[in-house]
Amino acid sequence: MVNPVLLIVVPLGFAFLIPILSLLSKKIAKYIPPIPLCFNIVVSLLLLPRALENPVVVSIGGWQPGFSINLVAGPVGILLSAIVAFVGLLVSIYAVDYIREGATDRYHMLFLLLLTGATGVVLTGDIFNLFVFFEILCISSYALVAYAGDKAGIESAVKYLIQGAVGSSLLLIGIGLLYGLFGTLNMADIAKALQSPTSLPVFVPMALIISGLGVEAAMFPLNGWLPDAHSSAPSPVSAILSGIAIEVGLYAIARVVFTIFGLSIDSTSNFLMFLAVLGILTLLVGEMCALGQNNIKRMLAYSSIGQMGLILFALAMASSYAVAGGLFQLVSHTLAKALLFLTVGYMTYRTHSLDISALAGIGKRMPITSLAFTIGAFSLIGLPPFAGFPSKLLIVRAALATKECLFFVLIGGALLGTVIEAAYFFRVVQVLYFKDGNTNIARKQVPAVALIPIVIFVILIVGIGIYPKFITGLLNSAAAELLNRVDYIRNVLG
Amino acid sequence: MVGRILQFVLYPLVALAIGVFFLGLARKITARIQWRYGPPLVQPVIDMIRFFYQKSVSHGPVFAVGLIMSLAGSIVVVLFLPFGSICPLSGSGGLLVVLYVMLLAPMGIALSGGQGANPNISIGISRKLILALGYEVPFLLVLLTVMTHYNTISIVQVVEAQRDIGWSIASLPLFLSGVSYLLILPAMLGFRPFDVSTAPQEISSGPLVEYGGKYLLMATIEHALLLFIDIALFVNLFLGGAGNPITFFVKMLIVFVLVLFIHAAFPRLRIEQAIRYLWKWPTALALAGLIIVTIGRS
Amino acid sequence: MNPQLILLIAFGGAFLTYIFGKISSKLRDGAAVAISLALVAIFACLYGRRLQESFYWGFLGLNLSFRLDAVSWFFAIAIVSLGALSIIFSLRYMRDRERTDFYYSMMLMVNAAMLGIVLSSDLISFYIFWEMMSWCTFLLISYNQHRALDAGMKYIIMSIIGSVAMLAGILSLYVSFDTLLIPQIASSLATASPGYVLFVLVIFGIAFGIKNAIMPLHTWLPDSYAEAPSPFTAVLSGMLTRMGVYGFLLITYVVGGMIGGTGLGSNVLKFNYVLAWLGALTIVVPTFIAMLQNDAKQLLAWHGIGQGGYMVLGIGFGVATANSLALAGGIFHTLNYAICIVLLFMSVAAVQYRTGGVRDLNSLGGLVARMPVAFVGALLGISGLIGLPLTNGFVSKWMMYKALILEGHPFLAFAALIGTWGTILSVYKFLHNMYLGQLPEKYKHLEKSPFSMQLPIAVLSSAVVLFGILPGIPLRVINKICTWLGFSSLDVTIWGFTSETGTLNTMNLLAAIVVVSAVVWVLFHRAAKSVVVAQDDNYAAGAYVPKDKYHYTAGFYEPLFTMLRPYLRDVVDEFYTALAGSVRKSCGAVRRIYTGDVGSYVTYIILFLASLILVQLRWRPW
Amino acid sequence: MDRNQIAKWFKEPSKMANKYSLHAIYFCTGCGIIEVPPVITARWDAERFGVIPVATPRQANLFLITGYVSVKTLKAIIRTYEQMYEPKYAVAFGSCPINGGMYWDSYNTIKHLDKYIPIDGWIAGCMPRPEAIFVAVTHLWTLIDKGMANGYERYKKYYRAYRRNQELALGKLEWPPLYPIGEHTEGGECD
Amino acid sequence: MTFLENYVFYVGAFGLVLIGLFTILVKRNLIKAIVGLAILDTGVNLFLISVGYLARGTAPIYTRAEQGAQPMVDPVPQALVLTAIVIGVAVLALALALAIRLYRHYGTLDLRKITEQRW
Repeated sequence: MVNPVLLIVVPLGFAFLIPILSLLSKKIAKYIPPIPLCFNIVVSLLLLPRALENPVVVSIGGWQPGFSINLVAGPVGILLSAIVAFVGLLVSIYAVDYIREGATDRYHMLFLLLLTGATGVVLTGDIFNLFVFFEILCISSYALVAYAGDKAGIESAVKYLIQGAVGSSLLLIGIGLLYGLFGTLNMADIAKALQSPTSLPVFVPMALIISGLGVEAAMFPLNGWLPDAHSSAPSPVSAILSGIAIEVGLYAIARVVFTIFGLSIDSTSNFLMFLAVLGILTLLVGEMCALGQNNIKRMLAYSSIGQMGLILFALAMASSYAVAGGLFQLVSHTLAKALLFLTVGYMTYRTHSLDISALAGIGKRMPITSLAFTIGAFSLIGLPPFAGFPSKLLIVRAALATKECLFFVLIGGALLGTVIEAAYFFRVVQVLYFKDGNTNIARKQVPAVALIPIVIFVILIVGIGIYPKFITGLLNSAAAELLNRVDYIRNVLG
Repeated sequence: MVGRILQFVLYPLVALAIGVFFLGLARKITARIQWRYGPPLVQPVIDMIRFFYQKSVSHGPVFAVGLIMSLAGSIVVVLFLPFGSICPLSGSGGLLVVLYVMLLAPMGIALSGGQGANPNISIGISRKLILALGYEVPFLLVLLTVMTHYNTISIVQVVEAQRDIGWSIASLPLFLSGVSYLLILPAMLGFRPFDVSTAPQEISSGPLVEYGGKYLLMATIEHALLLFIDIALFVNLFLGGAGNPITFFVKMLIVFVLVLFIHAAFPRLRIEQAIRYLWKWPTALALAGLIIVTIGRS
Repeated sequence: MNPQLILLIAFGGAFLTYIFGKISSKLRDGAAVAISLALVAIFACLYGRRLQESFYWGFLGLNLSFRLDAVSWFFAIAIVSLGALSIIFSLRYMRDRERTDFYYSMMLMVNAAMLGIVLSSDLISFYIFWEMMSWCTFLLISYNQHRALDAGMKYIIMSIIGSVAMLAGILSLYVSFDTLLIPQIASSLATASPGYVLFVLVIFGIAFGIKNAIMPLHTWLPDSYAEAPSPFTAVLSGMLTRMGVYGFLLITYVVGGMIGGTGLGSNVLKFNYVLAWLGALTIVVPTFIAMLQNDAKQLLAWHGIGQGGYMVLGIGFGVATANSLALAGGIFHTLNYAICIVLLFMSVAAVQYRTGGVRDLNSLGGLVARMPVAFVGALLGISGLIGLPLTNGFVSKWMMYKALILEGHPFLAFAALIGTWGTILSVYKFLHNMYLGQLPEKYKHLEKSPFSMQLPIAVLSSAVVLFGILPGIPLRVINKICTWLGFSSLDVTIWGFTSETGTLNTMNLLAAIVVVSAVVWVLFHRAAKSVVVAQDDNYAAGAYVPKDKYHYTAGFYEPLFTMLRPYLRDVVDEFYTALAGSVRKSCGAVRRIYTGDVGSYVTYIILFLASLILVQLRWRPW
Repeated sequence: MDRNQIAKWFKEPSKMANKYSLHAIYFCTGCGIIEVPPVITARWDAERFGVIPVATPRQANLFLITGYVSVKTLKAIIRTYEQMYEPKYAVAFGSCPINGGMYWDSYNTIKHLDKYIPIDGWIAGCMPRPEAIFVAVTHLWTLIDKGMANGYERYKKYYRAYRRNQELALGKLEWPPLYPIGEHTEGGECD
Repeated sequence: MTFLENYVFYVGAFGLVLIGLFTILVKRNLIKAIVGLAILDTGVNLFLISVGYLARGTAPIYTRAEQGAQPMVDPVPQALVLTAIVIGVAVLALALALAIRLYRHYGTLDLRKITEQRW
């Protein structure tokens, strides 16, 4: 009998095991993170059939739901925790070779903590618990961003920290207000008690929570930290931050908006429309900022902002197609962006520069890595036959299916964003393959241990792109779960 | 059948005779206008005989092939044009085919000249093609006007239509086109003031620099046929064609003499001036004609 | 032989070629040629067959389906044969270049993607293959590095703009009619509102217009053609760009129900008239701009745009007036143009190969003596482009002109005819500056082009003449396409047309030209003999022209240019460049949001919160 | 035209045509050129005799050398003469080409044009009147009739010598010999 | 007065929050900004406590059964605040640690000058 609690407890335990074990041997630390993550994948997959039928609800401490902290492992939760574990696993394998300097044991501990936090956020059914896991995620990511200890990393970490702290304070105020209103912290309970999100007292906590989570989810005006943090962190950390952390933030927003406040497109459309506008704004700003970038990691970071905007837009449409498309986009973005950061990690390591122009000619020196980068970039742009294409297709279709003028305009903006995105990614691809660059760089592949995750990502991107049915079933039920508030309440509260 | 074959054989010869006659006439009349006695009318024939027997040099196979293509193209065009009642190939594509087969002549000369690799040829061909572009604009407009007006692409039908309603040049919309055609006729024939592409004093007769002997013979024949073609086309389209070759010849003669007067009286224009002229008055007239016809049709 | 299998062969072949390339280059070359020839053989065998395959492949609940009918066969056979010829041509051209594995696999991939486009029977697979074609093309265009990079960027940006428009159009159709099968959409659109039909037409018109480089959307083309590797340029210009024409045919088919029915949908007609006029514009302006070019490939590229205008004109006009002659002319011209332009690009490539990549018209010349086969190819190619009689281009242009004149649109006809003159001027410059004129000293001992280059040139040259003399061969297939599109069929004979308003008989023409040429040749032969002298033995006022000091052909049409140059700027391109510049600038401005100062970031957070609450208070929806 | 003429036309069309279609090329080599415009324009109208000026030696069969010949011009004259097609006739105009005339002791003019290219007729005088040109033309006709206007044959026959003279006057010539020279031997100066 | 009596904690809490935000926004010095964060945290914590506060309530401990008549304050916010304080401390500690490192790199703590990472 597998229990969702294991998904959180095991990585947490291993995380704290790392410093202890590293007392024995410095080298052992880097081999530890894959173990709990493998375990998590297995557990998630075992939970999946059950979760698809009915969300697995676990109450901690034996209290009945409503009073205890509970975990809700529905399709969304399992899907995301599986992705977190999977991407985490691949990145940790990559990090075995990549992270060599500094206090490596602490890096691996923080890494596991971050993933624990992310898993906790996606699985929890309690809003304060969500906050706690969120803080675990955030604090470990502050530390990880500063891990390299260089000027840029420290500066970004400080800024990230200040903004994150402000954001989490807002989140906490919002949670406090909700508690004050409803006297409970269980999301299902709050949802049950909250009949309409229309009154100001309900709206204010929602605004506070959305702003608080929005800082982590990289919504448009709240994402000042993101380009700095993602570009100055070590590449595996960037991969995790771009691939997991912000997606988790977005998931939290979706959970709060759909489940707790029960916003839906028909009754309370305007706020969701506002979010949709915000999403497209985020998309456009992100893509536009990325266009002129010379720093490749910063460019990727801005591109993450853009993709987050697109996902937010998809989620804000709140139809099952749209949410499924958004989740699909989330998955494809996670895969592609993690892949991009991982490949870029070794490329920049080889060129000793983050400039795009310094990457000239890398296509000849590191062919497989460059190919992987190209595929990741194509997938992000949404070119067939890669994973980004079906997700974009779903989102556009959903937007057109709304038959609302506003969404037509917005999807036009999204498509414009795609064009800009194509512009900068194709430029990088050109630089990689078709520019003669520094010939001093030896023709050398990345080490095999780092190549494994890259190749797996590529296979997944192409596989999902060619055969999207692979995950669409899961995504559809996840979307259904995310949107269906009544079922959620019934499942949790019995 | 025999008559048809005879038409095929004799008609180009007749056309050639008329063309050569026109060449001689041109020299004679020009001389008379310039108060000279002028050469005998058969002088072009004498020249051509000399060309036939004189040796020549060649610059390569394309030098000859281009000329053959050019001359063959001209002869084929002749076959497509009704000459009075004679018309061997009228039913095969009509004016559009004529228009395109007419391209063979300048293209052939240009190809052949290109092989000559002479600076004067390059300049000459460049001017010739530019001038062609210059007069093609009004020329195409004129042809389109006629085709749209009579709603056919067959020259024979245009001629027949005129038999009922009188000459095209006498009817209103086509009057403008006819005038336009007359205005560009010197340019099409390479007569002054539009002979800048073969200016002897300036670029040593341009594309013809390297031609001598049989090459020059063919170029001369081609020019003679060009005289026939362009004027015959005008007569067919605007002067109602003719029932018999004699009348047709007379009409052609009148038109030719008209052009000749311009030829003898005007100095040469620079190529830009020529283009500017051609794209101003003849084009305006032709355009006006086409607009009127289009409006009238719809 | 079902369509999936063909596509599997095509795509699998591309991958296999890449893998073989890692083993041995000989094996790779052999594989590439074998695969492309196999595809030709397959399609040759499939003549006249109709296939329809549909299978669920798990693509978001959409059926992917494939078909083979007259139109797809027509385009497919052109794609595979031109592709095979280009691959054969590449064998020598690409031999000593780097990254040849990539090149061959991408060539095959592009061909496969184009096959996918013409074989797909629903819009989603159409779109998938369309996009694959786009990015493969991008990679191939960028192959030559340096200036090719900008060209590639220009191409891909415009291409992506087109394809996102198309994606929106496709999905809107899907949302409206819940199907993406082309025949079903065709039947559904018949009942749609006219405004919606117009929307569909315009949005697909943009997508296909960009690919087909219709006038205001053409700017990607010249640079891409010029900078891509020459054998690929042949494919790019011959078939890939003409996927736009296929797209227009598809639109025609999709909205064809409206024409066949009682009321001619007025929006469709308006759209097609606009299309025809845009086609006319596309003929005239680029053809004249082509004259200004001094780069052989740029010159041909501008012709690529111009000739695309003929196709659009033919199809647009044919649809607008339900005139199958114009329509068939447009389709036929697609094939003719493809043959001619591939021939021309190959001939340029042969010269490039021997001269070490020179394609500047002002530094070549006289190559006819060194490379006769390439010259004949170029000559027939330009004859076809001009439309000289007895070449294929003549027949298709004749069809369009006749339709235009008899339907009473002389101005469109005028645009097309004057385009022919622009074509003559510029292609003559091309031919003259490259093959005629003086031969520079350094090319005195140039070798002939290798056999693997001569073969495709010879094949295509004979195709130019064959289709010019016997236009009935392709027109029979095109007739089927016309009937498939719901148009009346033409009275096609093997030699041309028979109809009351004007017939075309190429046999007469052929006979006349052959006989007359023979007579002229005899006359020529009977005259006094001529001596072949060296090229530099020519008259320049008695002076001896020193070798290689002068190049006569530089600035060939200078007098005309001084007149026309102010009017022949590529205004559209300038506009786009300015637009791109301002977009880049505004992007730079947007980036300033991220000031790097924590204070402002925190301000953003607080302002965001405030605005959220403000939205709630002011914009009270609930 | 009498019957005799017509018979001649049928007998020797090439010779007759050559006779009556003299297309002249001339250079403005010296002062003699001043006499040519009156000849071809309304006053004397040479076209009556089929003599018309043409612009290129390829079309011409008559070469008028009008006036003194400087060394530099000689080069152009030789080149032009060699570019004319056979049969071709050269007529020197004025006394300078004959013997140097008033430039007999100039360092820069050649004295005997006949040493460099074969001349079929000489028109003496300084200047000769335009009528003299007609006389020359009629004389040329006679010579053609008699087959004596055979300078081009002479040129071919003694080409080696001509070439040597030319090279003595002009130095090495840029263009290859018109006719095969064979191995170079001493002597052989003509006339 | 009853308003102030009933809501004094809220007013105080939000006052602290605003002071904290103001400090972060306005102060250039990183240390001061961190102090602002601390104040913000305190305010939020105070707010959470006051959500569960009852005037004259007793500690929510059931062992004192005899006081059952008296209402107890809500225990949950107190638990929350404990967690929040721990988190706040962690964040502050991290922030200060980072501030030290930052000073080593830049030689200043002026946030307006530490803008190397931008656009």
